[in-house]
Amino acid sequence: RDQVQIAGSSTVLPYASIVAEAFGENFDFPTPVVESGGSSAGLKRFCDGVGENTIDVANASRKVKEKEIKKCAENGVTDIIEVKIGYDGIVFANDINGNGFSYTPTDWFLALSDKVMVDGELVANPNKTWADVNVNFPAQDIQAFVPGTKHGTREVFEDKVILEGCEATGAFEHILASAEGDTAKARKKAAEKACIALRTDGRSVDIDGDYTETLARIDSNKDGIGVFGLAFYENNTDKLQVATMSGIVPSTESIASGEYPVSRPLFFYVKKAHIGVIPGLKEYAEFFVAEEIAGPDGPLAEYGLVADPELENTQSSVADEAILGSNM
Amino acid sequence: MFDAPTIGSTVELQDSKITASGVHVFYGDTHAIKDVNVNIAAKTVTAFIGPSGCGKSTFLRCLNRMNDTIDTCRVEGNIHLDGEDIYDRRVDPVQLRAKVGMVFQKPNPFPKSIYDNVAYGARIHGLARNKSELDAIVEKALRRAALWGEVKDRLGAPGTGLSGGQQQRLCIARAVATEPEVLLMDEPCSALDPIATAQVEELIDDLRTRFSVVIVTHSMQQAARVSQKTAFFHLGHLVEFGDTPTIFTNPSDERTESYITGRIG
Amino acid sequence: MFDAPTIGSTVELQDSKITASGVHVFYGDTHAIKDVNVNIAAKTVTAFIGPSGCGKSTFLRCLNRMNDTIDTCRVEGNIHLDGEDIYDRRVDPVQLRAKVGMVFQKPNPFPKSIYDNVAYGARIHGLARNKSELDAIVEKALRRAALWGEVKDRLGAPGTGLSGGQQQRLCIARAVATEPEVLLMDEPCSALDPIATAQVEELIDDLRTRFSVVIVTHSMQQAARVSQKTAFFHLGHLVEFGDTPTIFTNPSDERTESYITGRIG
Amino acid sequence: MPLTWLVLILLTLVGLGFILGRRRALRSANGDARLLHSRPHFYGANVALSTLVPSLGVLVIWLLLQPVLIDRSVSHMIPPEMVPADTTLGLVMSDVRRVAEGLDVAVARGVMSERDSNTLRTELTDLRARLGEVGVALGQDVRPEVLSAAQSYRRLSHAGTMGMTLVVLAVAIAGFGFSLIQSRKEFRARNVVERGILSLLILAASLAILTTVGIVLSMLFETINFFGLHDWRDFFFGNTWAPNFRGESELSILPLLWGTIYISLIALFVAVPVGLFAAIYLSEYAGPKTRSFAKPLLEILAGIPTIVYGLFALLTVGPMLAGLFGQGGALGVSWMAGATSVLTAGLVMGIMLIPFVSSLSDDIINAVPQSMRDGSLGLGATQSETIRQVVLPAALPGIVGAVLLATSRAVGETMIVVMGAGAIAKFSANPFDSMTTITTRIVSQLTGDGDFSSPETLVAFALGLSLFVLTLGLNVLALYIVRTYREQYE
Amino acid sequence: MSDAKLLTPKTSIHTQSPRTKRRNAAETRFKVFGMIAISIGLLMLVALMGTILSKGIGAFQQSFITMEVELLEAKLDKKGNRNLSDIKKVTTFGYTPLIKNAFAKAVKDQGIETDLKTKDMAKMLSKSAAAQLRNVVIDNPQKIGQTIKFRFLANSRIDGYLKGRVSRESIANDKNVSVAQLDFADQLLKAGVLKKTFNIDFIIGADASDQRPEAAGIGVAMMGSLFMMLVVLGLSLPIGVAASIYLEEFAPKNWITDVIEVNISNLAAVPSIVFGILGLAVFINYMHLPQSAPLVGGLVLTLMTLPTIIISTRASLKSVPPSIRDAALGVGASKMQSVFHHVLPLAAPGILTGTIIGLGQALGETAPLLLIGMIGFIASNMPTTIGEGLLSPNSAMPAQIYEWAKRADPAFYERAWGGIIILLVFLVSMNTLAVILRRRFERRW
Ligand SMILES: Nc1ncnc2c1ncn2[C@@H]1O[C@H](COP(=O)(O)OP(=O)(O)OP(=O)(O)O)[C@@H](O)[C@H]1O
Ligand SMILES: Nc1ncnc2c1ncn2[C@@H]1O[C@H](COP(=O)(O)OP(=O)(O)OP(=O)(O)O)[C@@H](O)[C@H]1O
Ligand SMILES: [Mg+2]
Ligand SMILES: [Mg+2]
Ligand SMILES: O=P([O-])([O-])[O-]
Repeated sequence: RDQVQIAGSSTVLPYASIVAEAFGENFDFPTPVVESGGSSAGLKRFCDGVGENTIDVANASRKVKEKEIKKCAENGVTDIIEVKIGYDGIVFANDINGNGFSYTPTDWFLALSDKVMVDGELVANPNKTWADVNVNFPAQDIQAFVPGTKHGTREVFEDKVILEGCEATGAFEHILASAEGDTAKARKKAAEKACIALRTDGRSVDIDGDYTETLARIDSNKDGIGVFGLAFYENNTDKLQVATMSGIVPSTESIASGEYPVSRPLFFYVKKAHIGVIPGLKEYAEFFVAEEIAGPDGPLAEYGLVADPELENTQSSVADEAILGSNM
Repeated sequence: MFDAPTIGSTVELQDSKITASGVHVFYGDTHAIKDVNVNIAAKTVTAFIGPSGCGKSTFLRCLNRMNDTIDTCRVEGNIHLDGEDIYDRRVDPVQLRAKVGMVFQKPNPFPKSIYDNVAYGARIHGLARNKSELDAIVEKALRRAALWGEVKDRLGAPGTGLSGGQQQRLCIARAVATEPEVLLMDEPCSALDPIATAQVEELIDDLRTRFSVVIVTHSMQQAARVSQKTAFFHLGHLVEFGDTPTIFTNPSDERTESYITGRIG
Repeated sequence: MFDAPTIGSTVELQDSKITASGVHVFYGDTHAIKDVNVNIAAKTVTAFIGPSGCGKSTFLRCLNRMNDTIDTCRVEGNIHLDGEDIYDRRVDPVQLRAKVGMVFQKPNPFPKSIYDNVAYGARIHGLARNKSELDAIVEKALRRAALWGEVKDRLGAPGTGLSGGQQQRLCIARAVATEPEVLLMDEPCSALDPIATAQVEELIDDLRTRFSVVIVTHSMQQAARVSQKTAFFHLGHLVEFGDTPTIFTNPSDERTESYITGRIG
Repeated sequence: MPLTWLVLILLTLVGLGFILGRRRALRSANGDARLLHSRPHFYGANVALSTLVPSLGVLVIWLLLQPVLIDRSVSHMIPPEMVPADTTLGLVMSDVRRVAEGLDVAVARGVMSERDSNTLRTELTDLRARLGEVGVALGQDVRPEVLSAAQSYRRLSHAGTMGMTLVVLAVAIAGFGFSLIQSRKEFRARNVVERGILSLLILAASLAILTTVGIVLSMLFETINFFGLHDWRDFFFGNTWAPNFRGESELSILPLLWGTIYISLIALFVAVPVGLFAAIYLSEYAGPKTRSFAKPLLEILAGIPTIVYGLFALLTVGPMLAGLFGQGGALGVSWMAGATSVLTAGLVMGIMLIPFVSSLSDDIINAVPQSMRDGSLGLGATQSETIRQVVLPAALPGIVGAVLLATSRAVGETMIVVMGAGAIAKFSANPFDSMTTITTRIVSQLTGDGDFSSPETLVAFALGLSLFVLTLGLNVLALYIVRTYREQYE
Repeated sequence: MSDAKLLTPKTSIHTQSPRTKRRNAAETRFKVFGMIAISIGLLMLVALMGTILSKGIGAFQQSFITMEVELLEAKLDKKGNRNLSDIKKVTTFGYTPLIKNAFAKAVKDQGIETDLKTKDMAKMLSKSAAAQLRNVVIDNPQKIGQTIKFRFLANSRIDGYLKGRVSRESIANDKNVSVAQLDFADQLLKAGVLKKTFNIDFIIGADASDQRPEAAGIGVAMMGSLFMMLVVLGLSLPIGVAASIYLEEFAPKNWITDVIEVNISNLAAVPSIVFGILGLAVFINYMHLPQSAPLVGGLVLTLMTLPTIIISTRASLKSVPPSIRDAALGVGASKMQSVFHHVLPLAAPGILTGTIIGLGQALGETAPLLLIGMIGFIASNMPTTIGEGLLSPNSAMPAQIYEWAKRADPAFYERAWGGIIILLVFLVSMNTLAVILRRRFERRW
């Protein structure tokens, strides 16, 4: 095998393919193969073992989990280099000709949660239009297209929007008070779980496909509001208008500065054992995090990646082949 | 090889049931039937004789438009049933075939039970009001085709599991059960033993009292025994057509004579 | 209804080619052949007669193991060809059938050209060294089956587009072309006119000079004309077996007598 | 290259064997093919097969074993200290192989002489650069141990290839000779060749069994893992499907099964009548012209990628149905909440399945002998009566096969369901509700972002295996139906 | 047969009894149902085809900007010794200034007035331009110093503008293109520098990254599909037919064959992704075949297609009348000969139908390819040998289409539909062969 073999997250895929393409153009190494298939599948194949018939790099839209590291180790994949490449901004957008929105997490909680507080009681969500949620909103039917439970974005959406809203409306405390569990931690977990349950009456639709599917759904239902990646939105500004969150307009800058809250880090993982064996592997990793690629003015940022302010640290840890766990 | 006709010579002929004039049949380029003119009288048995491959089956199939199912087959000329052109565009071949039934040369039982084979026609034509009437029709048809004794205990067995001669009689029973006005029988006794043959001939004679029967046969004796009219075909031509006794005793065409005396085949 | 035998009564019988003893055949639960013992002599024509459905075809199919192809069919007893058990596990039925050819009751030409139909057996057995030899084989077989004249101009036409009698002769030609040592013919003349029948009978007589022929027929005259031995089947039993003249003139079983005089069917 | 040559030589031998076997057999019969037991080409085929099959077997086994054996002996040359804890010997060996390959390429290109390649020393040449010039990229500089291992790797593989060539040729020639001697006129060549072919047929049939075993095995262990992590009672008897990143998800197959059955039924409800009627029309009514263009056109429907159908469902059919049955729709009912529903997916899937039913059924119906139809028509039956009562029963096994194929496809479809039916797992009898199926859940759980060792991911395997068992039941039923109602003609 | 019946006057064959009328009505209904069924199928096909064509036809054209570029020695080969490794050190980023200069010069030569900065002009070109330039230089170092005419792709927004997808209104919030650039594009168009022409690279080229929709082609993926289909056809047809022949004609009818029969039908119902799981486990992890290789894809799809072919083959073998087999056996053919000489040709139409459907399915399948690594960004080169075609990483047409359909830039959407057109052309040519063959075997008896 001559080329670097990469698999994993479909969120990272566009960035990885931009890098792979440039890498192939500028180096004598063949263009790496970047497969998609999701973070989980990528990491699983990454952890299948060491050797030519396993992949060298796993892209992931989340951090690798402890349990996965253990599984990896069982298969002999011990030294893993973690590379954080930047952040993926998550935005809310609806049809370009529709109403404009500026949300707070509370609005989303009230719109989509399975149960909300009404007069101090927890009841099945009665809200039908956005005006029911917030008097400042137009009386537009609530119809949200949120990522399905397989997407990492869903987790971020739950954590940073719904859960926030749950706490802000006081529903969280109410639920916690009646939550079952032996320990405080267990009770908190149960309450969180109850908080993030979304209504199932069709107003919140899980999207298992991709953002293009969400866009298509908004196309066919103009009332719909969808969750998108920042990069996707930026390529489709002719069809979508973005909503602000707590008054902040999402952009690479506002996310990099931390003002806009809804984002998640993106990573790739390199199998150290393959460095020096698979030609071009290290060069690829270094090239990826080079300033001219992953920096705020590089092509990745241009495409919509939120550059990591601490990119230099990453560069040096790639250069040193710093192994996961050892530098923490 | 040839016995004198025993019956049928004295029957009075009725007016004609089917008239065919100037019939030509082509299979693609093959000219199988050439300018045939013939009258099939009502309440008469007409025999078609002639050497193998001379066009008997072909002509027979014209009479109830079974030729329609052969893509390459083209029929020209006029064939009238009760004075009505059967090749008229308005004619429904289904209704025609209900009136002009057919027993094929190769037995072709349906892959169904013996009972269902015989009941098939009665069912689609609605001849029975209830199960017991249908049972009666089936039994009667099988009896007339001389098959009842052999199959009465296994009416539910598949018709395809019968012996060759049994299948042939099954097909006869199947055709008789629908009570057609004209029955076309293509060598109905070819696989039958003499006794069964005699029974089928009896059936034909019985049918004649009310209907017309056209029978193709290779047995000159049989033709002489059962038919009142005989048509002799040769190489697609209708060479001679007339009263059976005349044909057999005093043929006007020498080919006819040669054939019935066993000189051409 | 019964002419005196014309030939075959004086032929000397050779030693036996096929011996069957204690043969029983079952279709599922139906007991179709019951304890049949028979010797088919070499260079002899043996006729199987009996009413329709009595088991003639069934027994015939046992002789070259064609019954193997019917799932429900079970054969018991011994059948030997030239002293070798044909139901032995080591016997290759293919070789057996190459030696014991068969013409089926229902004509079943391949959906191929007439030429290919006849040439098929010769081809798989490698009887011809080259195309012209094959042509010769085909022509000879078709001539012997009295079909050559009718089809010589259309050897490339499909065999399924022939008339009933032509198909039957085609199947005879096909079987004859492979030159089997024993030829089993199940009602080979049922769809043939007298002339063609006579030609086929001539063929049979000719074959007899070198091979054995077993023929099933419903025509007592035919049996008498062509065969030297006759077996009479009734309801699955072999009622009587012996020299044809004896059977026809002086049957020992009364069922035989009833049948040949036309009293039971 | 040598492998190509070897194969070419083998093929030549095979061809030669065919000719010689044939000729020898003929000669034993003094040139008269009629005296042979079998047709001459069977003797040829016998020699050809006896030459090819054993030698090819040896070749394949050798090719599989040689690298393993050479790897093992060369790996002794790698000192253990060269294999640090973080890599494996296998990786170092792949480096060795790459260097060896590089040397092969260099020699083949004439950049290096054979002698040079064997006497090279890392201290004296920058091997990485030299190999780079001929297009062989190396991951790092070549260490001396690796180089010497690579050199002996090359030596051994050359020797091995040599040995392989000899042995394979020997086996081939032995088979050749032996079978050639056999080729006399009394030899039962046809039986031998046919037995050979029969074993090939059996081999082919057992591949299906092997595939099944493979499928079951590849899912079984993860399924067991899943049931170790998740309560089987919830899986089989729960009523909620709600995977969750936080764990403790409810993962019951029942709502998914319901969705699967519901959507498949609707799809079959469209595909079976339409397909069957189309088949009947094509084979019984349409002229040969209509038939010869309509049938292939319909078959295109089976080849359109499902993503197109998915988009069709999402963008065209869904909104259309919503426009009819949705709130404020043309019919004034509000049964449908969104564009995605069981009905949307089912209808579109049904369209995709039309050719599965129509084409195969058409072939089978066409194979029913004309004499069956004649028999019925001759009794005065109409064409439709003939079809319904004679033709279709006779064609039943094929039609059931076609429907089964369509059902299978419906059960296994993902894209249309994802885009057309939505992704909500629930029990509902309303065809305008969104639902989801087992297959889509398998795909989405496998390709999701969750922890790959969590029950949320592993459930995919349990779902797969359960589906396998369920469809097995379905197929047993189908077999039973065919056995019971089949009408065998002639 | 009663007397009453005897006396009934003869009815004309023109006048229909009520019962006959009913039956004929049923007949007409039946036939109309058939026509409706065909029409539904064909209508859907037309609707789908119409959608596909209208959406995808644009992908076959692309906008190009032609200009002369001076290959400055000072930038590309500072040492001036034409040493390839030195030239290679200049990355694509180093080529951008050349393009900017060339653009500025082209504008001046054409006499176009504009306030646009050269940087913004250069942004109107595809990002592939620099790489295109660099490749030419590396392949022909002697050309350094010369001025050469180049035809660069315009970027997807400009291309979209020419195709009507992008308008001045729609780009209000777009940071990748400005109104000034569109105005400038109009000027270029008038001057003939910018032109929309047929784009062969879409049909023969390789995939490009998300930033360069204009440069993406489906050709390499088509080769991937081609090689997979060769594997599938070469394996599944003979194996499928062989297995069917054994099961239908030779296998003893007992519970073991029943088990095999049920088993095979059941394999048809296994979701395709499960075959991917199997393929990953068996072919890649166990047999160590390369990842992302069309060979592996072909093997997996073979396993997936087999049941389809087996089921249809068995059904057609069953439908051959036993009398044909009898006829062959009766003249001394072996069972094997009767099957291969007579039964198989008669069953051929059904076998070919199964092949058409199975291959069509395999050609459009994506899910199993996901697990063996054939979906994603796999921009390899056109394979030059059969071995390379089978073993080097490649994608497949449906995978490529699927991938494009997911990408953010709407320009990819058009390419996805364009890809579907090509896939269908591929499918139709594949089917045509089989259909012609099938017509030759069709007969009624
Ligand atoms: N495939 C079968 N399955 C079941 N029963 C059968 C099958 N074939 C024949 N039989 C039965 O076995 C008996 C003998 O049949 P066979 O075909 O041998 O009669 P046959 O003497 O040839 O009659 P024919 O002169 O009418 O051809 C008959 O009762 C028949 O119904
Ligand atoms: N389907 C067909 N296609 C082409 N030619 C045919 C077809 N059917 C019959 N023929 C030819 O037409 C001629 C007449 O055939 P037909 O079946 O009418 O003969 P027949 O008199 O019934 O003979 P037989 O007594 O042998 O049944 C024959 O030469 C035959 O070969
Ligand atoms: Mg006839
Ligand atoms: Mg019989
Ligand atoms: O493919 P994802 O893992 O980024 O959702």
